[in-house]
Amino acid sequence: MIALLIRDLRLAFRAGGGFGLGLGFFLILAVLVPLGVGPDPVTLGIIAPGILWVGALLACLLSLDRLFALDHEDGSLDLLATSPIPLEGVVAVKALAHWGTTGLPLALAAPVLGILLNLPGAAYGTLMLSLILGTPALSMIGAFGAALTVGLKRGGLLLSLLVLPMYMPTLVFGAQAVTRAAQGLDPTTPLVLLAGITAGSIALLPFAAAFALRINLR
Amino acid sequence: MIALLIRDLRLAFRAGGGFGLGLGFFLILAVLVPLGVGPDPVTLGIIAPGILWVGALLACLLSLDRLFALDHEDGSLDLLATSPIPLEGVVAVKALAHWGTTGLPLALAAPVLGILLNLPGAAYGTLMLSLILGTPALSMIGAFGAALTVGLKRGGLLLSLLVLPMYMPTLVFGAQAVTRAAQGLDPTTPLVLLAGITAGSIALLPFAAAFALRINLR
Amino acid sequence: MEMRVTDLACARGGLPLIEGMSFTVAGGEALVLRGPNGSGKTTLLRTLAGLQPALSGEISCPPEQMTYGAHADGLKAVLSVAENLSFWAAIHGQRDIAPALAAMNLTELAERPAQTLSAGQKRRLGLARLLVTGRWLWVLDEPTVSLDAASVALFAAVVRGHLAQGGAALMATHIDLGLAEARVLELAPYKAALPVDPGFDEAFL
Amino acid sequence: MEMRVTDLACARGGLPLIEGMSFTVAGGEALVLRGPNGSGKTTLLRTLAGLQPALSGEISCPPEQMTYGAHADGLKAVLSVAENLSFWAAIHGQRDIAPALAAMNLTELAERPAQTLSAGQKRRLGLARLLVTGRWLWVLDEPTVSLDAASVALFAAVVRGHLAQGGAALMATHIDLGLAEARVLELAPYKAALPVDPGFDEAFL
Amino acid sequence: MASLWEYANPVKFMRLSNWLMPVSAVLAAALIAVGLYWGFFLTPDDYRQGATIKIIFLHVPAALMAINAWAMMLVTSLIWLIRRHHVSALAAKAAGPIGATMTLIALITGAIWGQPMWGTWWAWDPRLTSFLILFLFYVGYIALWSAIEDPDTAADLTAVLCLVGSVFAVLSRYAALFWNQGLHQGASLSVAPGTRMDWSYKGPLYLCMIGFVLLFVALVLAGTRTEIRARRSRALMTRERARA
Amino acid sequence: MPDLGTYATEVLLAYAVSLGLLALLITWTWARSRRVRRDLAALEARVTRV
Ligand code: HEM
Ligand SMILES: Nc1ncnc2c1ncn2[C@@H]1O[C@H](COP(=O)(O)OP(=O)(O)OP(=O)(O)O)[C@@H](O)[C@H]1O
Ligand SMILES: Nc1ncnc2c1ncn2[C@@H]1O[C@H](COP(=O)(O)OP(=O)(O)OP(=O)(O)O)[C@@H](O)[C@H]1O
Ligand SMILES: [Mg+2]
Ligand SMILES: [Mg+2]
Repeated sequence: MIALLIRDLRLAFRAGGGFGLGLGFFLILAVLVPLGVGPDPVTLGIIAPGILWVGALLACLLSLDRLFALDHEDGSLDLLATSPIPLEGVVAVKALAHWGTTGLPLALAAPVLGILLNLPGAAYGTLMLSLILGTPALSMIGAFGAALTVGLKRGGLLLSLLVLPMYMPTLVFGAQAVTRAAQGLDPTTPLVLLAGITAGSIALLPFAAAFALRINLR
Repeated sequence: MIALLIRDLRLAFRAGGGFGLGLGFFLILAVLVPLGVGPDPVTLGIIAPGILWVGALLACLLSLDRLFALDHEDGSLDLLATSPIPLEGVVAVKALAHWGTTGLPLALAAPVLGILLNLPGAAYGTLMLSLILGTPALSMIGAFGAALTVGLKRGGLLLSLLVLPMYMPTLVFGAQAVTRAAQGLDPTTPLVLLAGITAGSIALLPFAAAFALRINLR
Repeated sequence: MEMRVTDLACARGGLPLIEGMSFTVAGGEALVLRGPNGSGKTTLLRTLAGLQPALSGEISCPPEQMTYGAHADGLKAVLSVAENLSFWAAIHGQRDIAPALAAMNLTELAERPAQTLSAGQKRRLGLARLLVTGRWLWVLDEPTVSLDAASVALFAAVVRGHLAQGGAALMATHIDLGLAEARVLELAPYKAALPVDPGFDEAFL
Repeated sequence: MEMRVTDLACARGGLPLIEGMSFTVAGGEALVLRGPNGSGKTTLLRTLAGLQPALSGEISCPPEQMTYGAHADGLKAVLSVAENLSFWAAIHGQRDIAPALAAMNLTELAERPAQTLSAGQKRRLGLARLLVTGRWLWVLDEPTVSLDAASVALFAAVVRGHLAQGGAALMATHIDLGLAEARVLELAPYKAALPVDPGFDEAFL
Repeated sequence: MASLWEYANPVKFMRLSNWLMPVSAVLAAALIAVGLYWGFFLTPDDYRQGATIKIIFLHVPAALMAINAWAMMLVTSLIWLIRRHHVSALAAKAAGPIGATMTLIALITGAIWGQPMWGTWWAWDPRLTSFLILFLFYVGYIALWSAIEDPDTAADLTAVLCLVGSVFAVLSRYAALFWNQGLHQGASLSVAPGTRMDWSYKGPLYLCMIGFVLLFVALVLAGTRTEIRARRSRALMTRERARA
Repeated sequence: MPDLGTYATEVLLAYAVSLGLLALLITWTWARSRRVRRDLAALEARVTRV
């Protein structure tokens, strides 16, 4: 399992820097939105929590479609499925590697982008915390979606379509937590709910994803 | 050339409906942003033009990485490069097919999403016009980016990173046109500039992209 | 150690391809599967490896005791030869990859990224993986594709070594493997007859 | 019609592989390229096909007169056999795909999506493409991989037909193609010597 | 009584649905026609909402069926996963487009209703939002069905999607409520005694609701029959191919 | 025709769109059912004849 984790992380770094790129996308989005929306700092401050969370979500999404697809194409997935590691473990490890190369760096970089978007000072801590609590759920849900679409050519957009509605609760609680913090309110409730979603996803979705993978390998 | 266009369109439709899915992504983004940002209609109205343009841009981007990658992986690109069709033509046709399956449907669907985002009534015509004028440039610039990254595994995110800065002028003029229309101002200047970018991209980028492709095939 | 297959039937794309197939592979034995293109060799091997369900029949040996070598090699282009191999070794709880590298004549290429290998070199790396799985039954789909004569001989030697240690190999191939001692199993006699149409029933077929 | 290669040198990954290679292929001739794995067959063929530049030397025949058949077949999984072939026919300005289908024994599979073909059936489709390009020189990289004996014979017949019409074929392979009349060209004598280090010079090598 | 599972056999199902489908279709047509006629022509305007109250006779039944169709898909998906009855999976497949249409009708009538009542076509009210999300789930479900070639694979994967999606659809509902308190009217029909609604509204509404249920039944039966036939065609085509 | 007052457009639009969508759904179901039924009949005839 650890070997798989190391391999996936290594692939992410080696192949043009999976992690630098997730960050890059997030950064560019934070730049594009003010360009599209206009420079008014008050508006930006209001929408900042939402945009940052939507950006994190899209940055996750963009790298999802290759989570299993590459292994499927080159035949590794067949070999992993017949290896001593249970497929549930493979899914969990791959989701973890995905989180380590996108969710985690995103969470760490988010405060910098908060500045670009004029996020009110009180919200920075909550922003990071909410991303750290919430992005594992994004990776896990995404892994499930990727498992569903792995056999399909051009599964990328179908994957987005399947995954985005499932991202909705995470997004709402995450953005709400940051918004509340920005308004000086208590963000505990949404943070707890966020943690709940993450815990639930991690507990249940590996099984659903492994089931889907087995079907797709058939 | 027409055979190539037909094949690419057919592939897009056959493979799970390339075009329905581009739309789907755009729609989902228009849903997610209010969920992140909050339901206040005034704020939404202000950011609507920018968000819609950013959404169109991301929807284009998401399907770009496979523009040449699939043909590269299965060896078709080698064969196309040695075929009687000039590689510049291949690039142009592929960009056209990409536009036909993402940009065009996006432009047609945008008004519906305008409603979701509370876009002021005066801006709907300009929204569609700006998207129709601007999305060909997105496809063409994207094709160039895809040609640059075609050999690389996980080129997807690198592609985003390369392409997004080049999308900036298109985005700025497009969003400006819509914003002006929403405020009751005259959107002609940004629209003309948009058309200029599109014309320039179509005239020049096929050559750059074909050059990049030749290098990558080596 | 023995795999006993009894009255196996398998299907692909909803269509039965093979039926009534029974055979045994014991430790120390090599079995070569022959059949024309599209006769269902890949389907049979995938079924044995547990990747797809059998229509009916028994396979006495669980997939955990086999390793499957497919048409594709499962190599990561950006990892080096040694990294690719170490990964599969680690997955199977093994450590030492040097013997496998040496056996497939890859030692000199060990630090090369897999993407810079030629077709035959890639294949050799794919075959080296078998040696680090530690499983006794190798289930191989056209293992010698793209290999030159010297590499085929190398592969034959590796298989012989595996057999000598009590292992077994089941290989589908169209070309001569240089393994004179291998039994040949023709797929043709087991070609599935078209099932009688049961009409409009639960099975639809 | 003739391709004359004079004093060709090619490199892969920055390393010269072949040098001083000269040969001629005329219409009606088949030339089989032989060399161990990694000796540079693919590199040579890609150079001839114009996909990578030669280090030095002359190729008398422009890439527009050849068609290249690579390790990969360039098939679209979701398109049917007929659609895949018609596409390549249209690209090369041809119309009728029926003879090509018949020649590679694909007529019955014409409506099947390419993804449901077996390895050998895919390869047959890849080879059928050659017939719809209308080009006189076929440059093929291991064309018979995965083919069973009957299909290899089919392919040999197709090549013979092509030669009879004045075409030519240059094929890299490790196995017997059943083309007794083909000339064999060994790659070994043209193996590039390691270049002498020219020091810190313009070419860096 | 014979086991209900008998109807998992396509032949039995075809025989049953052969008469059940037209019967429910006719009943549905009659009930909806009467209900809508009553509601549209004979019902007085609401003192607050004026004539727009007439939209309720389409809006509420459609919203009801939008949710129930998903529930039915959930049940049939579970049956497929556990007992592997093909009819069950095909019924779920047939329900997809119907549920999506119902959701769309509820959304559009709601949007049109919102224009006079709330002064906007669209407001990010929790109920509206969760319906939009539900619509997206439907679209994803249908897209997944159509993207997969092999029917059994498609049935398995869409069934898993339906299960997991249901959990997230419920979560979305809570998330939406948490996010915004909203403008939408609460459930007034569910509180039976002391009801706020007059029988001149309730009558046609009930008729339409039962009519929509029957319409749904008829459409699902028709759709399942079609899917069974399509599946049979596929099997025959495969056989024919094999013979060749 | 009842008097719909100021809301005539909305009410009529709602009815038109809903009934239109229902009609579309029913037509689609019916058309697809017919097509599939016809195809199957043709296939059965062909296959059982052989
Ligand atoms: C797109 C917008 C809308 C959607 C998705 C929507 C959805 C729903 C749903 C799901 C129900 C059933 C709730 C239940 O039975 O508990 C419902 C009922 C209802 N809706 Fe809407 N609605 C929308 C807009 C509106 C508008 C604008 C109005 C009018 C101002 C409205 C008035 C009602 C009424 C009166 C009911 C019946 C509530 C009851 O008595 O149970 N809806 N709607
Ligand atoms: N996904 C699929 N759907 C439907 N039919 C398939 C699918 N994959 C393979 N087939 C068909 O099943 C048959 C058996 O395929 P299989 O790959 O097992 O053959 P094979 O013996 O391995 O052939 P080869 O020697 O060419 O590799 C072939 O006729 C093939 O066309
Ligand atoms: N992208 C690359 N970068 C660096 N070296 C490469 C690259 N591709 C191939 N090589 C090396 O170049 C040499 C020649 O490769 P080539 O593919 O031409 O061999 P080949 O004769 O076709 O072998 P095979 O019979 O195995 O297909 C090999 O030693 C290979 O390792
Ligand atoms: Mg095979
Ligand atoms: Mg080669």
